[in-house]
Amino acid sequence: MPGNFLSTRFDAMLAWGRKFSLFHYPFVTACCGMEYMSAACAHFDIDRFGAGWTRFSPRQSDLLLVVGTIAQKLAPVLKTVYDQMTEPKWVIAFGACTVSGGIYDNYAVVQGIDRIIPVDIYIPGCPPRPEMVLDGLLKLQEKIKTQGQVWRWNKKTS
Amino acid sequence: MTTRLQAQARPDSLLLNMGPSHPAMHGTIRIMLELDGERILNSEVEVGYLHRGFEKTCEHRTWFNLLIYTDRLNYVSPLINNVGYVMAVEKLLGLEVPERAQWIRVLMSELSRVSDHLTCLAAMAMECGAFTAFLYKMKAREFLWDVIEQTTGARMTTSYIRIGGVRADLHADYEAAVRKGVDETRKVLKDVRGLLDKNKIFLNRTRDIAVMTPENAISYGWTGPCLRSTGIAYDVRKAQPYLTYDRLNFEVPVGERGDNFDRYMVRMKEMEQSLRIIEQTLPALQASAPTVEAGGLEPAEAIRASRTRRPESRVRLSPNLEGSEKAVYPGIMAADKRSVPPPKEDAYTTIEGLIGHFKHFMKGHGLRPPKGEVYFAVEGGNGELGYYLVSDGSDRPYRLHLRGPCFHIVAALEELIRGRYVADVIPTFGSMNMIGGELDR
Amino acid sequence: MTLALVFLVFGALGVVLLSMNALLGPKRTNPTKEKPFECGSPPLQDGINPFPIKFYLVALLFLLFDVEVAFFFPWALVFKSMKGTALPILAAYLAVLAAGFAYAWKKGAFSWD
Amino acid sequence: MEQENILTALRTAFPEAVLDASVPPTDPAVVIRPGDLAAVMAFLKAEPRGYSMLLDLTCVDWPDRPDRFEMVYHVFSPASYKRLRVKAALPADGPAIASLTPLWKNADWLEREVFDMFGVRFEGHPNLCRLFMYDGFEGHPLRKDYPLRKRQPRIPMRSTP
Repeated sequence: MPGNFLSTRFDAMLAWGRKFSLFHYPFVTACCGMEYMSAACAHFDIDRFGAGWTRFSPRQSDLLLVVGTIAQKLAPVLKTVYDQMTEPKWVIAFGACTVSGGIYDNYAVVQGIDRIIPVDIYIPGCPPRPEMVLDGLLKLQEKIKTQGQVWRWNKKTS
Repeated sequence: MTTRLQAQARPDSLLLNMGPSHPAMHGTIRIMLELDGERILNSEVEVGYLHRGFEKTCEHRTWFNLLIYTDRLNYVSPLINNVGYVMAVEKLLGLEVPERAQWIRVLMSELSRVSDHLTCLAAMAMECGAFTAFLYKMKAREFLWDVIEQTTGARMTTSYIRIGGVRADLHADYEAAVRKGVDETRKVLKDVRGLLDKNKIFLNRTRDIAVMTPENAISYGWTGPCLRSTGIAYDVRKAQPYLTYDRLNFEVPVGERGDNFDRYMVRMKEMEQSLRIIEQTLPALQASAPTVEAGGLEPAEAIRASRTRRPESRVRLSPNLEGSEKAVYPGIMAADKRSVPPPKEDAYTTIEGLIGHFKHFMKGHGLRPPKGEVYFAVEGGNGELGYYLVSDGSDRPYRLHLRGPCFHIVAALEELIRGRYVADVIPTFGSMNMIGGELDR
Repeated sequence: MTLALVFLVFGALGVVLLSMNALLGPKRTNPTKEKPFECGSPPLQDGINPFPIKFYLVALLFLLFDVEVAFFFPWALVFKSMKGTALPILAAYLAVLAAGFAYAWKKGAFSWD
Repeated sequence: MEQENILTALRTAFPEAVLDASVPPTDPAVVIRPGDLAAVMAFLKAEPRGYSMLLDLTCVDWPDRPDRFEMVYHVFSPASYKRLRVKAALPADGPAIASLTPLWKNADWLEREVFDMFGVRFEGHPNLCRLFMYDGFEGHPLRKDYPLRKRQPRIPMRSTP
């Protein structure tokens, strides 16, 4: 019997715990990195939403923040890092280059990272203003709250 | 595929990737290290992880809308790239830029240079563990970006400096913002100097590590703060003064030993010089400020009025169209009709302005420099930023090549870290200020 | 009584925290996740080849002297109640370990290359 | 003026190598035969001339010219702040030229980039392989006949939902 009272309450508690303690792995490559620095630092502080803790290893992070242009040469690296992340994991595409290849429509750039990995939140902008980054983060937290939580004994399928 | 390093490696040494997705490698450099314990026997630097096909894409863009690509070359000091590209095209066209536009370009370049050095040293300090210095410098950079955003509308990728001048006049109260930015940066520089200059940990990590001799630096084609840290005082702003740098007095700081600490110290001193320059531009900008009388017509009314007769009173632009106002135009844009779009008021109210506007922006009709080639270099954040343009008379560059200063600086990385420890790679690489967009183009 | 309570609470807390991850974390592996994380690029060597012995020696010595320092904490707690006999006891304890330290130094355990 | 005598000095030293030189209102430039590149560069780098820094090395692709690839070198003397452009034209099939790595260390990467982007071979280069592009990439992107959007993905791309 899916989602009886007990497991939905547990789901909600799990979702609350996960959305306010997102450890992000900054996969930073290009100009959006400068705006990521501004968003992560004191002025626009990403830490107010619990996501300030930067983890530089995919094993300890649950949010892959892909920031900046992803060239074709970097595509396998991004795929490897995404695969090596532990579950549950989410992906934010930060900046126009990750969303759709941005202004670089040529032989060298992957036209959007959803060609390589599944993406949860797309943040447009070249580079997006720090407020847009924080708004994207809030949307991800909203998405975590509404989607059913995946945990060991509950859904084996997805 | 076995790389050069794997082929040459000794069987018993440990091969390690300091790969592209590494916090200290700015995400775009892969260093393959052959280690004996912690000591580096041999290394191979692999670049190209941020190769975005800049030069090929620019061959398919017109001279005018190429500016968005030059913003994103050295994205830490974007306005200096614009100045470099635009002055190369103006040299090709033989275009003279009005006085006030030159002063605005100097102000914007120096603001960009200070934010470049701030970001570089912030990253270098953080990678050595000094996270406070990182936060202080990011705070200072916010104030400088506020000044840039107030005038150009964007924080970083502004495309504000156009062929023939600048897009818009300075904001009304730019002076207060500039003074606040300069004071805040000075405060932060004093704090960080107190934190890092005599900090035993920072000194042990950077003093006498990755020492570069002047001859070796010349042989690698080093320019900019890294070359000056080895003792050679070559600065493009002094060697070939462009814009109004010859009327500004500032020194060129020089290091003595050419190690990591000197590269850090040269950048700190250069920031103070840039702040001095910014303060010298303020009186000059004040003197050349045009008197703009208030009042005027909204664009919609002006269009209606222009149908019956030419509107006498000035068209007051809506806030987002502020910029190429006719009154300030002579100060910020060259007068040459061929290569400069007409002010918005003319485009709205007179037929010649409208035709000029469309002629400028339509494909095949826009700016067409004469056939020929030119090399023009400016002093970028990392060194001599040179543009080599080849024009075949059409409205697109036939070939555009960028001489990226940090391409040559990073080329010396393999030699600098040989025989050192793994931990020395981080401050060495941090002090080089590698920028992916400028290195891989 | 409070000692038992303390051990109970912190023990339970430790067990819960450790097991929560094992219990709740979804287990989904793929071939790439098994490989070591080398900044996203393919590892240059498969498997770990032999380490120079000096690392093991330094690790052992560190362990030794670290545990030695660990014994200072209980000594500090009872420092007041020992009324004056604390320092000579500590001196004797340190002398023994200092002799070991001098011996290791002379034997060249700390000379690195 | 100072500029002229470097061009005249070159003409006297290499009478048959220097094909033509452009007069200073434009940037000082000199076109030489590709065969004498190493000699001319060593001559320029030597002390009296003092062009001790190789600023830049690049290539321009002129498909409709008989000598298709035009190598462009910029040398610079930090003592007298002067720049000089040296150009050499290479044939279309099998473009090859002497490598400048013995003279300057940054020639290593610059030449690898030109080899990667244009396919010009450099004799005597210690490790001539691609610099920017990855191994499975065929063709040389900056050539005029390489289409702008011809992508060769390194891993299979997902079909976006």
